[in-house]
Amino acid sequence: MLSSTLAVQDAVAKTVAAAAENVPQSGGAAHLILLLTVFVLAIFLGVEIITKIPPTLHTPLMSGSNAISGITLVGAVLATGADNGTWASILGFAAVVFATMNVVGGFVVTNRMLAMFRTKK
Amino acid sequence: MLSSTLAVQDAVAKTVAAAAENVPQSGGAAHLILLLTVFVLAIFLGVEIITKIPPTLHTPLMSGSNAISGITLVGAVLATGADNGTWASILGFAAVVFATMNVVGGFVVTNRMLAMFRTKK
Amino acid sequence: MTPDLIDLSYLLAAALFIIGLKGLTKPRTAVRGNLMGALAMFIAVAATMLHQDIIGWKGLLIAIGIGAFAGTVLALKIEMTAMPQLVALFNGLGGGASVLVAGAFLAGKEFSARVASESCFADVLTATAASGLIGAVTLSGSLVAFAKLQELKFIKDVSFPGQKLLNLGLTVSAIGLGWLLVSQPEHAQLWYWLMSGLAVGLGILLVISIGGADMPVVIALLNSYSGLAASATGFVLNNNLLIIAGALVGASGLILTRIMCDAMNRSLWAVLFGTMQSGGSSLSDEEVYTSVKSTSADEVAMMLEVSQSVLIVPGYGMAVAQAQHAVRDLTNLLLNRDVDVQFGIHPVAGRMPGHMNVLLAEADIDYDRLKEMDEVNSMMDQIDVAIVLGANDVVNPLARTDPNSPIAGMPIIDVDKARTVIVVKRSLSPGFAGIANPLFAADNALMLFGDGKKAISEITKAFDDA
Amino acid sequence: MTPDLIDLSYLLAAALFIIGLKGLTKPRTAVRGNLMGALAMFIAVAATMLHQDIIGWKGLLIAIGIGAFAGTVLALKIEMTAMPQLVALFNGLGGGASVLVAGAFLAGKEFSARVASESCFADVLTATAASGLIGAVTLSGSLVAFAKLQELKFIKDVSFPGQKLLNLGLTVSAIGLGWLLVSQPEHAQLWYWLMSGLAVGLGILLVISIGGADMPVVIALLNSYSGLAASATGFVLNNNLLIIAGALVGASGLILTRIMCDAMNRSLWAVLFGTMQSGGSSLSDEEVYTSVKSTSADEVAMMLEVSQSVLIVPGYGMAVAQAQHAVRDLTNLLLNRDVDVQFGIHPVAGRMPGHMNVLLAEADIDYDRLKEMDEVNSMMDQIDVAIVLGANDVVNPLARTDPNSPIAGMPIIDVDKARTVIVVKRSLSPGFAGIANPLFAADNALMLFGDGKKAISEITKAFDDA
Ligand SMILES: NC(=O)c1ccc[n+]([C@@H]2O[C@H](COP(=O)([O-])OP(=O)(O)OC[C@H]3O[C@@H](n4cnc5c(N)ncnc54)[C@H](OP(=O)(O)O)[C@@H]3O)[C@@H](O)[C@H]2O)c1
Ligand SMILES: NC(=O)c1ccc[n+]([C@@H]2O[C@H](COP(=O)([O-])OP(=O)(O)OC[C@H]3O[C@@H](n4cnc5c(N)ncnc54)[C@H](OP(=O)(O)O)[C@@H]3O)[C@@H](O)[C@H]2O)c1
Repeated sequence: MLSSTLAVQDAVAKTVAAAAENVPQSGGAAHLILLLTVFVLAIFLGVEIITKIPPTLHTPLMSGSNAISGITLVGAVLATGADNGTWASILGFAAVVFATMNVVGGFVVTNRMLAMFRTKK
Repeated sequence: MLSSTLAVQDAVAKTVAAAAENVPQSGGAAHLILLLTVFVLAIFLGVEIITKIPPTLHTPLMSGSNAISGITLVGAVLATGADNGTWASILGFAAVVFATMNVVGGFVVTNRMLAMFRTKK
Repeated sequence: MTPDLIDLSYLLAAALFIIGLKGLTKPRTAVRGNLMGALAMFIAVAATMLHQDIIGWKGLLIAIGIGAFAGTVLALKIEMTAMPQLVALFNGLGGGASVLVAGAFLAGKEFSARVASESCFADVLTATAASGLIGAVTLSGSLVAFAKLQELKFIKDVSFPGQKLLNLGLTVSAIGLGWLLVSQPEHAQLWYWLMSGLAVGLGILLVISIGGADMPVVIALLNSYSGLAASATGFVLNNNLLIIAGALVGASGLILTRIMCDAMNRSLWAVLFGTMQSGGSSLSDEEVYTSVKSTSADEVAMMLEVSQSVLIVPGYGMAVAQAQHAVRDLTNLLLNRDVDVQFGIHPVAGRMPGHMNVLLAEADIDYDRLKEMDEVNSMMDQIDVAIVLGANDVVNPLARTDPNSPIAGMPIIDVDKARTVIVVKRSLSPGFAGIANPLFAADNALMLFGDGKKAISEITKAFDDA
Repeated sequence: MTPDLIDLSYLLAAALFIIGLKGLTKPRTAVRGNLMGALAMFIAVAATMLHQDIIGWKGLLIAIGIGAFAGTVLALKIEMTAMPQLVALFNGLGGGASVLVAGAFLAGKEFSARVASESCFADVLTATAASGLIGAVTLSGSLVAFAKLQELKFIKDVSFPGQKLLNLGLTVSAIGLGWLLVSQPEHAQLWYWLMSGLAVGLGILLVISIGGADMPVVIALLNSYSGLAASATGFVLNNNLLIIAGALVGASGLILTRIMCDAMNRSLWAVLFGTMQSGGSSLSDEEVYTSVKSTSADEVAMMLEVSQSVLIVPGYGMAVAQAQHAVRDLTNLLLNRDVDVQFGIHPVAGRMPGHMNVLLAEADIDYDRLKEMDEVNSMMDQIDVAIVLGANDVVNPLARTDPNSPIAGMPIIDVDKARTVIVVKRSLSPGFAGIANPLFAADNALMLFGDGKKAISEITKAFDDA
C-alpha cells in the first residue's frame, strides 16, 4: 500500500509539474516582457503625441497629464476593496482619498482652464 | 487501500486544478487582451508617425513599410525550422523564400530610392 | 538562446522599426531610418534562428539565400519608373508568405498535438483564418495589380453583370469556411485551403475591374492588408513583434490610401467598386478642342529666354518618357541664365504618391525646388511660363468648373492661371480619368506634341544655341 | 463583471486616454480631449469596482466621496495664478497614493499567500520597490515644491556643505533597502516602509535647495515620476492600463522638462543640482542702472496715441499683480482706436510653461494675438511701443551680450530693438535669475514703477480720457 500510494503521489507530482510547464505562467519572464512591450509602445506614443501639443496648451497639459497619473486610483480601489485585513484597508482607504483628489481635482481644474480658451471664437 | 488511494487521487486532482487556476493561462482571454492592447497601441503609434511623413517620402514609405510587412519571415522561419513533417516544411520553405524576397528586396529598393534623395545636400 | 532573450530581441527589433519609421519623417534621416528597419529585421530573424527548436538549418539557409538573391536582383535592376509594380509584387509575396505560414502552422506537430488534447483555442484559430484570408486576398490582388501596371498582355479589365454579387458571395463563403475552420479544428487543413482558394479568387475579382490608375490606391490598401495579415499571424504564433510591425504597416497603408483618396476627391468606396463613370457628363473632344494651338521647341526656347520664372508640372507622362534627366539639364541651363525654375508637384501626379519626387530626386534635382500644390497655386500669377510635362488630369480645369465631371472637386494645379502654358504630350488623348482637357484649347496654352524626353531635350538644345 | 470584460474596459480606457491627449494638440478640441480623459478614468474605476473581489463598497465610496469633494473644491477655488502650486500638490498626492497602494499590496492577503507558497516573483517585488521609491520621492518633493511656490513661511532654501553627498548616500541606502525587499520577501513590509521613509527624506532634500523659479522644471519632472510610479504599480498589479497611462504621463513630463530646459538654455542637470551661480560675473546694480529714466501713466498714454503697433510682453509680474483683466481692457481700447496689439509670449515667462497663455485666456484675449518668441522677434523693428509687464529675465539683453551671465545663451524677446520700451514693475529689483537688467537703462527704455495692475489701469484711464 505504501509503495502504491507513493507511486500515485509520484504520478501526481509529475502531472502537476507538467501542468505548470505547459501553461505559460502569467508571472513568468515572457509575460513580463509583454508588459514591458506595452510600456515601451506607450512611451513612444506619448512622445509622439506630446511633442505635437502647442505651447499655448502646456499648462493644461501639465495639469491634465497630472490627473491621468492619478490612475493609481485603480490600484487603490483594488487594494481597499478586497478582503485584505485592517492594515491593508487603511492604507488602501488613504490611497483612494489621495488618488481621487488628484484625479478629480486635476480634471476639473484642467477643464476650467480649457473652458477659458474656448470662450473666444 | 482503495479508499486511501482514491483520497490521494482526489487531493491530486484538486492540486492540479488549483495550480491551473492560480497560474493565469497564456492562451487565455487575459493574454489575448494583452496582445490586443499591443496591437491597438501600435496602430495609434503608426498613425501618429506616418501622418508626419512628408509627401516627398511617400513612395519610399510605401516600399519601406512593404519591406517591414515581410516580418512574417519570422513566422516562416519558425515554421520551416521546427521538426514538423514534410508538408509543413515545404510550406515553410516556400514561405521563407517569399518573405525573404519581400524583405530584402523591399529594403534594398527603398535604400536605392532614398540614396537619391541624399545626394543633393 | 533562451526564449526570454529571444523575446527581448523582438522588443528591441520592434523599437528599431518604430525609430526607423520616425527617421522617414525627414529626408535627411530617411536613409538611416531605412537601415534601422533592415537592422531590426536582421535582429528579429537572427534571434528566431537561434531558437532552440530550430533544427532545419540547411533548408532554412537555402530558402533565405534564394529569397535574398532574387529580391536584391529585382530591387537593383528595376527602373525607377516601375516602382509601383515592384511594390505590388513584393506585397503579393508578403501576403503569400502569410498564407503559407498559417498553413504550415496547421500542418505542424504542435497543432496536431493541440487538436489531440482538444486544447486548440478559438482565438488562435480565428487568427489563423484571418491570416489566411487576408493574406490570400493580398497575394492574388497584388499580383493582378502588378500585371496591370506592367501592362502584361493577358490581363485586361474585366467587368460583367453580377460581379458585385459574385464578390459578395465569395466573401461570405470564405468567411463561412473560416468559421468552419474554427469550429472543426480536426478538419482544419481542409477548410483552410478551401478558404484560401476562394480568397485568391476574390482578390483577383476585386482588383481586375479596377482601372489602371486607381492601382496605387489598391496597392496602398493591399499593403495595409499585408500588414494586418502579419499582425494576425502574430496572434497565431503569440508573437508580439509580428503584431507590432504588422500594425505599423497596417496604419501606414491606411493613411496613404486616405491621402490619395483625398487628393483625388473620391471616396475609398468609389475606388474599390469602380464607380467612376468615365465621362458621365463630359463634353466630346470636338466640342472641347476647337482652337488648339501647337508650337515648336524653338518657339518655346524663345519664350523661355524672356521669362523670369518657370514652373514645371510633371505627370505620369514624364515617368513613361523617362524624361527626368532631360528635365534636370533644362533646369540647370535655365538656372545658369538666371531664370527661376520651380516644380509643382500634385499629390497624385504619376502612379504612386510621391512618384514625381522620386523621379526628380533620381535626376539630382534639389528637393527644395519641389513645391506642393497649395504653395504653387498661391504664386501662380507670378509664373511666366508653365511647362506641363506629361500631366493631364492633375491640371484639368474641369475639376474646378464642371460639377458633373468625374474629377469634379479634385484639387488641381491651376496652370491655366499662369501667363503662358506649354503642354508637352504626344497627342490630345486623355489621361487616366479618360476625359477631355479644356486647358489644351485655352487662349494662353500651346501644345508641344511629342515624346516628353525628346521634346524637353529639343527645347534645351534650342535654348542653348540661342 | 468577468475579469475579461474588465480587461476590455481597461483597453477602452487606455484608448480614450490616448485620444484625449491627442485632443490637447489643438485648442479647439482640447476641452473635449480633457473630458475624454475624465471619461476614461471613470470607465476604469467603475470597471474596477465591479470586480468580483471588491467587497468593501462602503469604505470605498466614502473614500472616493471625500477625495472627489476635496479635489473639486480645490480645483474650483484656486486662483489661476496659483496653478503651479496646485499641480504640485495634486502631483504629490498621486505619488503618495502609489506608495500606499504598493504598501497595501505587501500588507494584503494575496501577498502573504504568495510568500507562504514561496511564489513571490522577483519582478513583482522589484516593481513594488520602484513604485514605493519613486512615489515617495514624488510625494515629498512635490509637497516641498508646493510650499515654496505658495511661499509658505516655514520653508526656506536650504543648502549646506556635503548636501550632495548626503543625497547620494540616501539614494544608495534607499536602493539597498529596495534590494533587501526583493531578496527577503518575508520581511517585505519592514524594508518597504524603511525604504519609503528614506525616499521621503530624499525627496525633501532634493527639492529644498532648488530656487523658486526652477520649480516648474521640478514639477514637470516630478509629474513624469508620478507617471512612472503609476507604471511601476501597473507592473506590480499586472494591470496594463496603469502601465499605459503611467507611460503617457511619464513621456509628457519628460518632454515638458526638456522644453523648459531648452528655453532657459540650461541643462537638466544644472537645474537639479542648482548649479546656477547667481551673478557669477555680472555687473553691479550701480554700474548698470546709471541712466534709468522713469515715466508716468499719462506720458505712456500719449505715446500709445501716436503708435500703430504695440507689443505687450507679460511675465511673472503680471501673474503676481493679477493684471490680466486690466490688460484686456487696455487691449480692447487700443484695438478700438485702430492700434494693433500683439502679445509676445516667451516659452518660460511666468512660472509654468504656457502660464501666460492661460492667464490671458482667462481674461478673454483672443489667442490669435499671442505670438511665440521667434515670430515676435522677427517683426520687432515694426513695433512702436513695447510694454514689458512684470517680465524681467525673459527680456534681459545680457543673455545675448554677456557670455558670463547666468542666463547667457537663453533665447530672449528682443524688446530692446523696438522703437520705445515701457517697463512696468515695482522697483529695479531683479527677476528670478537675480541679475541686473541693462534694458532698464537703455536709451529707448522708460520705467513705469508700480504694481502691474494699477499701472495698466492708469494707462487705460489716461488713454480713454485723452
Ligand atoms: N499618383 C497617385 O498616387 C495616383 C493614385 C491613383 C490615381 N492616380 C491618378 O493618376 C492620374 C495622374 O495624373 P497625371 O496628370 O499625372 O497623369 P494622367 O492624367 O494619367 O496623364 C498622363 C499624360 O501623360 C501623357 N504621356 C504618356 N506618355 C507620354 C510620353 N512618353 N511623353 C509625353 N507625354 C506622355 C499622356 O498623353 P499622351 O498619350 O497624349 O502622350 C497622358 O495624357 C490622376 O488621374 C490620378 O487621379 C494617381
Ligand atoms: N515659465 C516657466 O516654465 C519657467 C520655468 C522655470 C524657470 N522659469 C524662470 O522664471 C523666469 C521667468 O521670467 P519672467 O521675465 O517672466 O519673470 P522674472 O524674471 O521672474 O521677473 C518678474 C518680474 O516681475 C516683477 N513683478 C513682481 N510682482 C509684480 C507686480 N505686482 N507688478 C509688477 N511687476 C511685478 C518683478 O519686479 P519687481 O519686484 O521690481 O516688481 C520681477 O522683476 C525666468 O528666469 C525663467 O527661467 C520659468
